[in-house]
Amino acid sequence: MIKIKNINKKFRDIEVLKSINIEVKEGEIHGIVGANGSGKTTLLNILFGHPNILKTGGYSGEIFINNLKSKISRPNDAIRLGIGMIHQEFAIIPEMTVAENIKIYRENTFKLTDKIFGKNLSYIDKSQNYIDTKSILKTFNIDLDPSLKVFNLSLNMKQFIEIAREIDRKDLKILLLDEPTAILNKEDTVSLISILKKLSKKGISIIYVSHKLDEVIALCERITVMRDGEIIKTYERQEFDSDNISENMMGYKVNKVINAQNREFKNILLKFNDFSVDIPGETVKNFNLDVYKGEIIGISGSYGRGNTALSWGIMGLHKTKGEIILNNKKLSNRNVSNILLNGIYMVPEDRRGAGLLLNHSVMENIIFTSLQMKNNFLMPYPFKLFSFINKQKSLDYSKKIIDQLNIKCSSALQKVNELSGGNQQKVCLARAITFDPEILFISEPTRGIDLGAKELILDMLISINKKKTTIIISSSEIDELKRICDRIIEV
Amino acid sequence: MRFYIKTKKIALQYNNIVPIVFFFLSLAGLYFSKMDISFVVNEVIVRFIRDGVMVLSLIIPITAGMGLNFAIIIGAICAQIGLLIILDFQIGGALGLCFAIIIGVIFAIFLGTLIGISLNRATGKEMIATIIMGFLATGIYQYIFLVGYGTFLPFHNNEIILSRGVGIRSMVDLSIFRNTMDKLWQVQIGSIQIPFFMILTVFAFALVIKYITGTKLGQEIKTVGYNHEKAELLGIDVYSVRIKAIIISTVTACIGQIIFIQNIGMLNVYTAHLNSDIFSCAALLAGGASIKKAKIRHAFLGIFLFHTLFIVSPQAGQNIFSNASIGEYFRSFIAYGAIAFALMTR
Amino acid sequence: MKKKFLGLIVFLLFFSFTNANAESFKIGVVTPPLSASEDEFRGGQKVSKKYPDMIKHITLPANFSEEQETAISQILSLGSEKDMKAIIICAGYSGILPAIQKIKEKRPDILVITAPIWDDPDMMAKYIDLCFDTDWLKRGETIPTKAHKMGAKTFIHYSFPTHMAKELLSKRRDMMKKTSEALGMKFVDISTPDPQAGSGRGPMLQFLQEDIPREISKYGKDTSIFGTNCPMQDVIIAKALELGFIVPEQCCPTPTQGFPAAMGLEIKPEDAGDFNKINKMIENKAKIAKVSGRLSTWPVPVGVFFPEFSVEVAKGIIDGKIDKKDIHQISETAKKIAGVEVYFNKMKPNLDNYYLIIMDSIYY
Amino acid sequence: MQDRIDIPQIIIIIFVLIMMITAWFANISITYFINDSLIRLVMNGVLVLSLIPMLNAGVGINYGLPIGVVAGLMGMCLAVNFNIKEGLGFILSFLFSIPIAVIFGYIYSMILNRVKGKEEITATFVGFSFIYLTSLFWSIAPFNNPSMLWPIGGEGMRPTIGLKPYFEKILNNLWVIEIQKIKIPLGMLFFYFGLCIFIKFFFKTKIGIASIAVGENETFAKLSGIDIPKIRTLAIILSTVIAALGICVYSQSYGFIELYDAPLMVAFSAASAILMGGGKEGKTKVTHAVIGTYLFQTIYILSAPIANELLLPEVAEIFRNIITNGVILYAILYKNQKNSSSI
Repeated sequence: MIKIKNINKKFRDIEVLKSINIEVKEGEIHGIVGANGSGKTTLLNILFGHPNILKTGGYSGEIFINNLKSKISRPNDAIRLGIGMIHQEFAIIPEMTVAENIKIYRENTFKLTDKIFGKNLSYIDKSQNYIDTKSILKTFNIDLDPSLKVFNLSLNMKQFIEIAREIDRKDLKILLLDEPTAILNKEDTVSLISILKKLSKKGISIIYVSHKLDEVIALCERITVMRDGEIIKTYERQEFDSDNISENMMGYKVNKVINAQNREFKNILLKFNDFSVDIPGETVKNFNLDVYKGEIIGISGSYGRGNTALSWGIMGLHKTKGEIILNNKKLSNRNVSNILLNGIYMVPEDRRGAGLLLNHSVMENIIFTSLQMKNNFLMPYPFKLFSFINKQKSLDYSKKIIDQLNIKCSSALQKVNELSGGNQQKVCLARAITFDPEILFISEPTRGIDLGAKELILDMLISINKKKTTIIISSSEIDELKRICDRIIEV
Repeated sequence: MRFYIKTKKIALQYNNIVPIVFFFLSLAGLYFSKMDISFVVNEVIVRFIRDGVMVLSLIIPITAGMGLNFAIIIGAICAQIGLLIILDFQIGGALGLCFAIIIGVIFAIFLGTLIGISLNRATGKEMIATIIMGFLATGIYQYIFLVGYGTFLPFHNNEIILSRGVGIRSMVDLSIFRNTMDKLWQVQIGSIQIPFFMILTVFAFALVIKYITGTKLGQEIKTVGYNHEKAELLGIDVYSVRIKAIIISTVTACIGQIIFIQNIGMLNVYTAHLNSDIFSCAALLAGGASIKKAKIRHAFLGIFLFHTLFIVSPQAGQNIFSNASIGEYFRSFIAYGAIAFALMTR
Repeated sequence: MKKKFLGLIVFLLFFSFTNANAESFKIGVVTPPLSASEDEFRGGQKVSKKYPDMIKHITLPANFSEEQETAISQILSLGSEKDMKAIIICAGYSGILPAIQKIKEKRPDILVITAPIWDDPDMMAKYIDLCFDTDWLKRGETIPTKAHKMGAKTFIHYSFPTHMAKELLSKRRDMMKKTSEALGMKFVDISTPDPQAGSGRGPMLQFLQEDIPREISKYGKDTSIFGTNCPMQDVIIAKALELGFIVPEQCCPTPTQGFPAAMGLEIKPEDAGDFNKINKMIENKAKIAKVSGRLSTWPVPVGVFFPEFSVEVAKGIIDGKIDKKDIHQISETAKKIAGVEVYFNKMKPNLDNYYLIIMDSIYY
Repeated sequence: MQDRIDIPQIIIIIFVLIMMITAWFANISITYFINDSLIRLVMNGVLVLSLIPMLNAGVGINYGLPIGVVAGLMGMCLAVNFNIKEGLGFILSFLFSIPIAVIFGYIYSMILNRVKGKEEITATFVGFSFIYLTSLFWSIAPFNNPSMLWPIGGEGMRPTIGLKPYFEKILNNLWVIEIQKIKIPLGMLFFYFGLCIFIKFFFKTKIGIASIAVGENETFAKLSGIDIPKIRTLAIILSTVIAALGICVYSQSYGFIELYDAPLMVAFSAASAILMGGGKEGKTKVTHAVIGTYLFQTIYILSAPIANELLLPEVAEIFRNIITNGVILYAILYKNQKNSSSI
């Protein structure tokens, strides 16, 4: 039914998919498992023609649908080929009704206006849509008024609407699911699985992406394991073995940095009491944690689970509830400058979007926060606000730290935009080091960085920690956390 | 449940602030201007006919999430091109009007496509882009008719050409169309004249817009308007939907301008289209629309409120401040201010 | 029966008598707003002070050409008043005819006098009872002649494309060219950046500031400069004070256009509107700048003159004292109001209700 | 990436070159051209410079330029009203307009900080409506110097106020050196380049660096503890103040104060000038403004005489219109395209 041949995909200089070959037969449920960042979602996005794929330079390789070579560059192409996708972050328009969402792009129209104006300008038959929606929801055993607006509904109801929309399609041949059970409870998961099984009996091929291994084993006929953008192995049903598969998923790497000491800490530096952060698509609720002075804490969890929300929350950039106690004092005034002056610093996960001034030099990036918050690197004039940079001092310092961290750049005045991902991350860290915080929050420090650089970054974190900085790392790479953290907390 | 109802009520009031303000301003203006009410009513009806379709043309781009389409001025230009060509060939009456509409619409489809394609590169900045496009188009249009006719474009009607033989006169008479539509089915009730045919025409356009929003295309436009990224994931060809929205808007504006001009009876060749965008936008917003949401009732209510204010404000200004210019400036301030205010509120 | 009949007659007589006595009619005066043209606006104000109960003075939008609709409804609003007997429009805009047509449709009894509006003359004569205007074409003759008398050897005409798209203005230009050449003056036609092309009047005025010295150095001081657009006059007159060339007349001849700004006239509130004093001031300033005899205009602004004059004419016609076909009666009235001789010409020989005027000039 | 020269700049430079060659053949005096272009550069240049702070702080092009301009007009009217002449009058109009501009700028910034993402369109309409609001003010303003009031009515402001008795060309005529008929207005140039240096240095100070960072990447700046609204407010106030000074410089050179709706379209030519010079959000340099102003004004200086010489005034108008608006449109369309490709 669908055959993927030699798919390669690069994001900037990082290869995220390396010669992927998968074949899915008619009516087959094919599972794809792998850790976060292994390229599962990217693969689905390619199959569905997600606009970001084209914007980031497209992919190479071939896709065959029904033995026909097919070009999928937009979702519209995929839909015409009979491919449907259930997105992890719902493609649902909350301002529209349930019926409108489910029947979107396939609305029933009046026959008469069809004839006069053609399908596109034909008037929509709302009552027919209502009836259709009602009946499709019945197959899920859901009794819901299809004229309700979707934003009033619960999260798992939205998930079912997303699924219902695809299942309602009469031309559906291939269904792609991206972590469809992430927000479903047990019962709902069971009912979803039974629906998928029914679909496969109708001859619809299903590609099911998840990191929940047991689910995949229960549902799928074949399982492909991905790691770091490569296919490790494809298992037939009779070969399923959860231990083997999970070992394949994790894999092992060479030259690992390990924080060997078994350290003990006494002084509580930072306390989270019932701390909640509300970021759309990323929430933490009632989080409690004591952070001891000098330790490295890992916060693990996958995307959407709030592991990065914590650091955004503490910086006061999103709505929070609960309290933070720093050095036995309640941290009440939470604007960013106050947090920074209290010695808390954050390196965000989105390096290019939030962590760097891409059009500025390495030097300017390194000294920026210290300059602004601590008036370091300024000429000794009385009006600090209108004082100039002490260029010599900044340059000397930057050169020193560039050497120290081994940042590969032509000079301290080279634009950051021209550096590689790993070196950009080092610049981010250099700024953190220059700021010399007491507590460092860092999110996904190794995302999108090649292997060698990963180890360097981890190594660097350990050495920062040795200089008495407490570090809290949020990462979905549990393996890395295990190696450098004193404690790991799952959210 | 109670909470839900309460929030809805507040939202309702908030949306209505602008029309309420306009209502009271108009009322105060009406009082101070000491104008004859039946005159004001007559005038508002005339304004409703003249400007109604133009205001309606703004609705679809707003629904598509592109904000106020100031490029309707280009639609107006198309209408004027159509009329001028017909005048040049001197085809009068209903037939001429039909031809003018056909020519105008052809231009509008073509230019609308161009605008749409350009706006696809200006996602998020459509409004400022359409304003600049309006400026650009005005300049080109003015000079084509100022220089083109008589040099590289042949003319057939000496009456509309300047005596120097090059360029259209700045003012041309539309006597050949006069009263082809306006006086149809006119009914007099007391001192109020109601031209039913024209009112029905405006309503017909409202129905067309309403119909379009109810079609498959309309559903796509709405989806794109809510969230164009998700719309793309749902298989909707976002770019072509946006282009279609702009074409519909430009064509509607073109027809709106033809109605406007034939009702006035004379064509100010180089300036008649100017400000049609600003006043239409202001009228729509006065009716309670926002740059994200606009409905036909907003357009209709807005025309009544905004134009009542426009009709009474000069004299109100004169009577209050004994200086007519004040009412004049106040009026312009209201027109631009309404748009600025709408942009400021979410 | 007889008694009753008598009573009826007495009653009727009484009624008609009181009616005639207390007949209060109104005259509407339409002018541009203050910011667009002070002269007409003040003329309107002046006459409404003269007859406070009779005159209703309203203004048109400032940027008329873009707000034709508002202008039309403003004029129509006058027609909606029952005791309105005459409407006088002193605007100098084109595109007002549709409003007049609509008024005449509803109220054929209303007397309409325009002084001036610039629509198609034949059409105007058809709908409007009396049309007055300054004699545009004739000024194409009089201005160069005047300039020649003042000693000009070259005549420069500044305008721009959208103005030249106006029939009257471009015809006047041609006339000026013809007259200049007939008088042996060199005629120079210069086009400035167009203020109606979107970037406003700034570029036009900057160009004038740069170009006038250039032209004067080329053609010498004995050059006469005429600009077709009101804002130009400030710069032209200011430059004339500096460079000493000749300004025979502004586009709208009046002491209050260009002179006050260019000369920085300090007109005290009590002197405002006193043209004798204003003319004296201009004369003095001209003397100081050593340009005596090189500047000229009409002593009374036509803009101020027209509203008052037209109201008097309208009043005369309504009262039955003036026959609207009798040009002598009309020109008498004009002389009384202007204080100088006013010459009336027919626009076209076959039109008996379209007159063009020329006034005597004052030389500073 | 290097700052490349974009397509519009290439077209405009070619256009200007062709005009210069034509001017040569049409015998248009070079001395006049140089004299005028220097004066025009400063006359309009300050208004163009005023766009830089907002553009660099990520607020976009200041289409609300009339707001600053009105502040400057008010300052000048005050100076004229108190009958203060010559240099002192000019300096006082600066001093009067600055506090007015600060207040206007502050209010203006409150509006623009509310409408993030659509600052430019909002600014356009805030500017337009402000012009009419101030027109209301002018027609009843309680000024009493008769040389500013309507000559007939004697109350309310004239639309144009002659500066001849006050400070006309006070800056233009300061320290003028004449070298072979070429007049170099040193005072004017000193003032202009002094302002250029001030702006250049402003962006080298701590707060200037912060504002550029806000313009380039708001999240980054936020994470470094920078108070974004404060920086934007400061940039808007600074833009407004420079715009106020800009209209003072313009008016003394032009010789008249123009009130009412005269400043309505002032923002668009300033915007085309800066975009013509290669200005971009978050990285506009002073040199962009200077080059842009010079190119833009050169088009005006040359095109009108050439058009007259060749008898093609209408064609010159079309070209100018296409260039002025085309550059802005290109900047809007091109910038967005670039943004989307970097996701």
